[in-house]
Amino acid sequence: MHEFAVLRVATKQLLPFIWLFALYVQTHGDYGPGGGFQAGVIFASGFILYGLVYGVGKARRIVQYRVLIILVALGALIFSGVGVWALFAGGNFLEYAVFADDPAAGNHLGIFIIELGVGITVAAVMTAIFFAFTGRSH
Amino acid sequence: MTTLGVFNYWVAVVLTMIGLYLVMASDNLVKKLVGLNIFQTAVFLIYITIGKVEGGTAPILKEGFDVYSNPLPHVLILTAIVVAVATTSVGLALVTRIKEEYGSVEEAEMRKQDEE
Amino acid sequence: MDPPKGKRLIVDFAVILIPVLLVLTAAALIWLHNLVAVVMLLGFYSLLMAGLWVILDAVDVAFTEAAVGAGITTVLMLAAVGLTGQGERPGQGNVLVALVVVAVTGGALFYALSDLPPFGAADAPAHTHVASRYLGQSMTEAGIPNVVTAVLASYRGYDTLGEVTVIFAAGISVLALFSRRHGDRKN
Amino acid sequence: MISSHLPALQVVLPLISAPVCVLIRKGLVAWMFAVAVSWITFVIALALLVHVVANGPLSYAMGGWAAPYGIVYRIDLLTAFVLIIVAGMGALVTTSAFRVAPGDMSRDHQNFFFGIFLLVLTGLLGITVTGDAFNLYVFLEISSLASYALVALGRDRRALMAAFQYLIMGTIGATFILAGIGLLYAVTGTLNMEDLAQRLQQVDDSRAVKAAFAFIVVGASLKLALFPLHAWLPNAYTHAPALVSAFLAATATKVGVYVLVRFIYTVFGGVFSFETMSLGPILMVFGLCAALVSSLVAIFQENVKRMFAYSSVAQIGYMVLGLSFASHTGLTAAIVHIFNHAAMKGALFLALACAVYRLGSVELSELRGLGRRMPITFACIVIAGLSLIGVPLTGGFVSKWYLVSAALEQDLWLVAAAVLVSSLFAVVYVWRVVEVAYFQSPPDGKGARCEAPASLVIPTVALAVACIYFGIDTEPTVGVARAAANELLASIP
Amino acid sequence: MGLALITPLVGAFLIWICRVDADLRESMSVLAAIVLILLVCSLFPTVASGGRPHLQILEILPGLSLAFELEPLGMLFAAVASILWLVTTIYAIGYMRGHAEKNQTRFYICFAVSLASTIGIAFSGNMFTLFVFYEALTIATYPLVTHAGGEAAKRAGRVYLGILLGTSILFQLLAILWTWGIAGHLDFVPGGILRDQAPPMVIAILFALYVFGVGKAALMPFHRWLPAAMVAPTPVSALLHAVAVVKAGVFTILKISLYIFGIDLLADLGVSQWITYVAAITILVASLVAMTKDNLKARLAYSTISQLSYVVLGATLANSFAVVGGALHVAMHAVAKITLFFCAGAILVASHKTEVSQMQGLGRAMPFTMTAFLIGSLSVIGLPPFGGIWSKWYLALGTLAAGERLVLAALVISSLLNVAYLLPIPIRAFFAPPPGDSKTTEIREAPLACMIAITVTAFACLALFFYPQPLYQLLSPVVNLDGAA
Repeated sequence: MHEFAVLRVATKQLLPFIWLFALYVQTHGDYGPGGGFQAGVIFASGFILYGLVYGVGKARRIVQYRVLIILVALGALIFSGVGVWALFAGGNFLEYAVFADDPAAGNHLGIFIIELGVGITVAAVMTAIFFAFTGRSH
Repeated sequence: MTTLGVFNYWVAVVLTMIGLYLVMASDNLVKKLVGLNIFQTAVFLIYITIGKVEGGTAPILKEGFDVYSNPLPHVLILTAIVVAVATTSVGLALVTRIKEEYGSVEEAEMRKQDEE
Repeated sequence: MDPPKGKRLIVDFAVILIPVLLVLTAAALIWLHNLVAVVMLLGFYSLLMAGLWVILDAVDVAFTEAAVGAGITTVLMLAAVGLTGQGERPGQGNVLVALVVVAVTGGALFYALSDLPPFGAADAPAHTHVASRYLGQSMTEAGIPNVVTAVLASYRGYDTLGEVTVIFAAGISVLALFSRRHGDRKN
Repeated sequence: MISSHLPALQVVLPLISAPVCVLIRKGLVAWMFAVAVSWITFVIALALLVHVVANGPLSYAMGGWAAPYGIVYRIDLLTAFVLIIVAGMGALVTTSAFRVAPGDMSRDHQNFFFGIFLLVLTGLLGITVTGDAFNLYVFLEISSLASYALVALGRDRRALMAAFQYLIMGTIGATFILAGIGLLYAVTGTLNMEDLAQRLQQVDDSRAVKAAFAFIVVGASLKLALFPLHAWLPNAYTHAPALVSAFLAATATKVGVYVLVRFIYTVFGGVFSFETMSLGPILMVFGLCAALVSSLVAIFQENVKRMFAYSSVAQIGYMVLGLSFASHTGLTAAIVHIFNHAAMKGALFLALACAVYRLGSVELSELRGLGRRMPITFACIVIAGLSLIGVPLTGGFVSKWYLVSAALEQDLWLVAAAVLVSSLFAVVYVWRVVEVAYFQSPPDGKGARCEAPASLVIPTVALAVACIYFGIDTEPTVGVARAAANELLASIP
Repeated sequence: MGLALITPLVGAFLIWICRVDADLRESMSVLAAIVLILLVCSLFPTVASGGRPHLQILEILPGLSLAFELEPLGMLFAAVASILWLVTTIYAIGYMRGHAEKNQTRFYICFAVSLASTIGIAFSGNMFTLFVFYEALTIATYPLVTHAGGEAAKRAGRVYLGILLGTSILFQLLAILWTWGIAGHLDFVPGGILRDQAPPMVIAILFALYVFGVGKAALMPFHRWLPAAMVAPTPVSALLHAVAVVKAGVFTILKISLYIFGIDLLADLGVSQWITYVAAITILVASLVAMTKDNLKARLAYSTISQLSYVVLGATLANSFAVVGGALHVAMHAVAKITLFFCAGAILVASHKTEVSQMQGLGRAMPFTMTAFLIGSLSVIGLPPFGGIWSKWYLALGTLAAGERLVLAALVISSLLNVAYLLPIPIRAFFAPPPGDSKTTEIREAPLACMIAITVTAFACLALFFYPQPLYQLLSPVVNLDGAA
């Protein structure tokens, strides 16, 4: 892919926007379409794009395998951690209403955190799977 | 829009059949997974079609709208899509490993190899 | 609040066109034997599906389908095809059994769907029971306007935890499967 | 505080532990962690059973959203009973996985293995405990996806093909269930099972409901490997690592049967299922075919795992047959057999895991002289085999007794005879193994005694003992099963 | 009574403990047998005076419990089995050592477990318990049958297990379940538990299921296992396949006829009549087959098949005389047949001869053994002064009472056939000249332990002729025969 200098430059310019968009989708899921899952996928697609253009080897150096695995687990743990936190706060599992005096505010908070967990896991898993496949051929 | 409704269901039926046919009649494992994808999305289409309300809009509450389509099927299908992609990726990983072990992804070919 | 006429025309046109294209695309897959083309077509199919879902008001789903179906799935499939080869040997599967199963399933589905409540009817049971509470109360109960997100993350948040677990399972399954190198196992 | 959250913890505990397990880098630590988790899970299951027996069914609203708006866990006797089986097998199998059989599976990434294993456990427990139709689908997929991976970890390359086949069939089955649930939602507007049951009564002559019923029954049958939809099972169980076969054989198909029972009785109701849809004869035919054909096929297998896999298909036939009678006795037979078959198949496959550990293979010819080389393992195979045949004073006898009684109750004595004929087939295949292991001398130079490590042998023995114990003291199993059958039948208006 | 059940099991355990020391091991076996006899005999007075000791262990399902109740038939069976166990053990010590068999510990353990099962059958208080021990007996004897371990033994083991388990699961278990469904319980009750509970057709089917389900009774066409089992070492053939196993079979049929159906019910409905003919045919055909067999043990096996059907006859003729005759035959035939098997074993150990045609002139080398053989033969044939006559006498009375003259004829013909296939053996042994080879001269009598056993049983044949009274008195309450006799 070394010949496609244009592609490489363009990608470099594009990546921040992709990730920014991912962040927007992540945080904006409450008000418009989108949410943790879509954001995670978009975030991962940034890495995928990078990997496709610059070679997977380079991409892998940026995101270590071990880090990916930690992130994969972390997202899931954040989500279920919120559920357990609700237990300790005196509610049922995943009952966000107990996080604040106002149930709606509690829910808002809970939803924000779990969407974050979803985003992290999805982004990490998608990236990891992509790397796994592309790391296979050589 | 009513025609669309009936039409949509027919489309879902036809897509289900095509997807299932691809899964069962293909010998190539990748193509089986493609068929599986089509089969699943066809079922998703049924859900989404069920969720549509005449004259409604997307279920994002806004001033000035009071008819919304049903959000529940959307939620369910969001989850189902994730499940589908998860299944597909595991399936593809298996296919890749199979190729490495057998040197082929054609079912008949592998069966022949295993019988030897 | 009726949409302007021009937009309606486009929607009406798309309403007919997209399903027809969907069926054609899917059908083409049966006779297409180059797997790269098959995968690309599948990506196109997903995009079409996403479009149809926008028309059906499922914007979140459409967004996801576009990102996942047309995006990630296509990339992964292409990667897999790159590893496994493009050619498909046609016509080896068990066509007769497949046709019977397909016919029965299609028949059953048709039998069922033709008996569902009329399309889009606001008084269909699907809309009047549980869903009406979500639309009516989510703003006060969950405090966010996107009802899909509210249901997804709160009312049925547990399903979403399951969903994340599925993704997690897929992730570590793929990694576990690939933990072994080529030729590690013997016959 | 904790006690009131037990239903959630039952599933959430292994669910949280799976990512934790993946984070643990040392295989041994991961194992210890998984063992601790699975035993706590089992204790929770026991506590739930005790609670349900004492106080009746239990509900738990996830996220505090009451049914039908949120997802609700609902535990009645049958649920608690199946939970015990799943969690108990999970605990035993994780314990026995201390040293995964050499050659059976790669040793690195043991933490992944335990993580995936805990996910299967999570999924199966979640399916069992949930009172929400769609949530059932989600957890079904968790368990299935993780099982595909576990099966694929088998040593032989054919494990990959088996896993792929399993994936295709399993996904088709799950999608069928999904389609069925969608149709139900379209006509009722709810996903909660109890709510569904109530609302379905007003629309049960609708074609959509009938089709939904068909889709769900077929989907569940694929998952539980009802003849003739069982094609994936023998391959998967044969090529999966032996421990995985043990766990899946003892639990996964059982949970499939549970799902079938749930839908037939709780959601659709016995009247609709058996009178409107006349499910009885259909299940009876397939159950009988499964029992007879698969037992017969099992006789001719040279690979012992495959032999017992076919036997599993046959035994599932018994359970389905029990359901098909639509009677209290029949239902009791099915439920009791869920338990007893889990014990005996668990014992058999774990014993095979012991054999694989030492011998590397369970081709019949490799088991020569097993009786002398691994006497304890061999004794477990014999005991579990006797239970499989249905010899008195074993668990298998009790379930068979109820099954045949149920047939005779309705004067179906040809059916009763067929059940007995299939147990004769079981005699033949079990004895093929016994004969080889007992009479043929070990391959040259391999005559020494070589039991598998205690961590593997003790769970095997525990299950073999269970086969006998629950054949003698039947009150725990039959008592609960009868009460559970009562509960299910009482839900019919 | 519980002790009597446990004794053989304890014995098995002790044998296992003492497995390293052969002498100790075998003395344990003998000790267990002696204790068992004492225990069984101590129960005798109670039962003879009308007592019915009862013991319930556990209830598995409602109406389905492990329970024991001793009544005269069981008493008789238990006594015969336990006494002959002692004798056989003594015999086995000589035989196994003389024959240098391997795996002797396993042999003795299985032997003891088989005995435990047999006692369990004898004592069982309901059909379920009987079934449990019936199956246990099959499984415990399987390693004995296949003791030799060769291809032939394995094949024989397959046939053995196949027929016995097959018939019992397919027919007997079905019948038991059915009975349970009809009557709600399976207890053995004098007069039966099925009267007025089910239509005659069902009773008839049930009875057929039971009779054929008890494969151990070797009623044709389910007799193949018995000749097959002859590959076992001779003590096994002697005790198990002349006494314990086969007698367990016919004992079961007697029990079922008396206590599940009740002979009055059988007689009233006439449902057992055609089985009478099956039994008669079995008697004749098996006798004819026996004549064609050159292998001594095979000949004895077919003879056993034939004799077993006498007992079945006793049950199916369904009258008091026949039942007493059948029950007596359990004892009489056991003693006589075990003598014959002992002799066959002694011949094998001493001379390594198995074929009848090789035994010419053997009487000179082994006069003692051959005399015992003669005695056994005469008792089987039913000639005085040996015990066999009594059972045949009562059976004959039974056929007359039932008006089955054809069956009577069968009995008579069979006795003649017995003469034809049994007597030539001792006669030729004594009077035909030995074949020319020099080996014969080296043959001596079998080891002492064997000889003791043979002597005891041969004398028992004689004693039973003169003192059948205790048996008769024990049995008469079963069928209220006091008046009739």
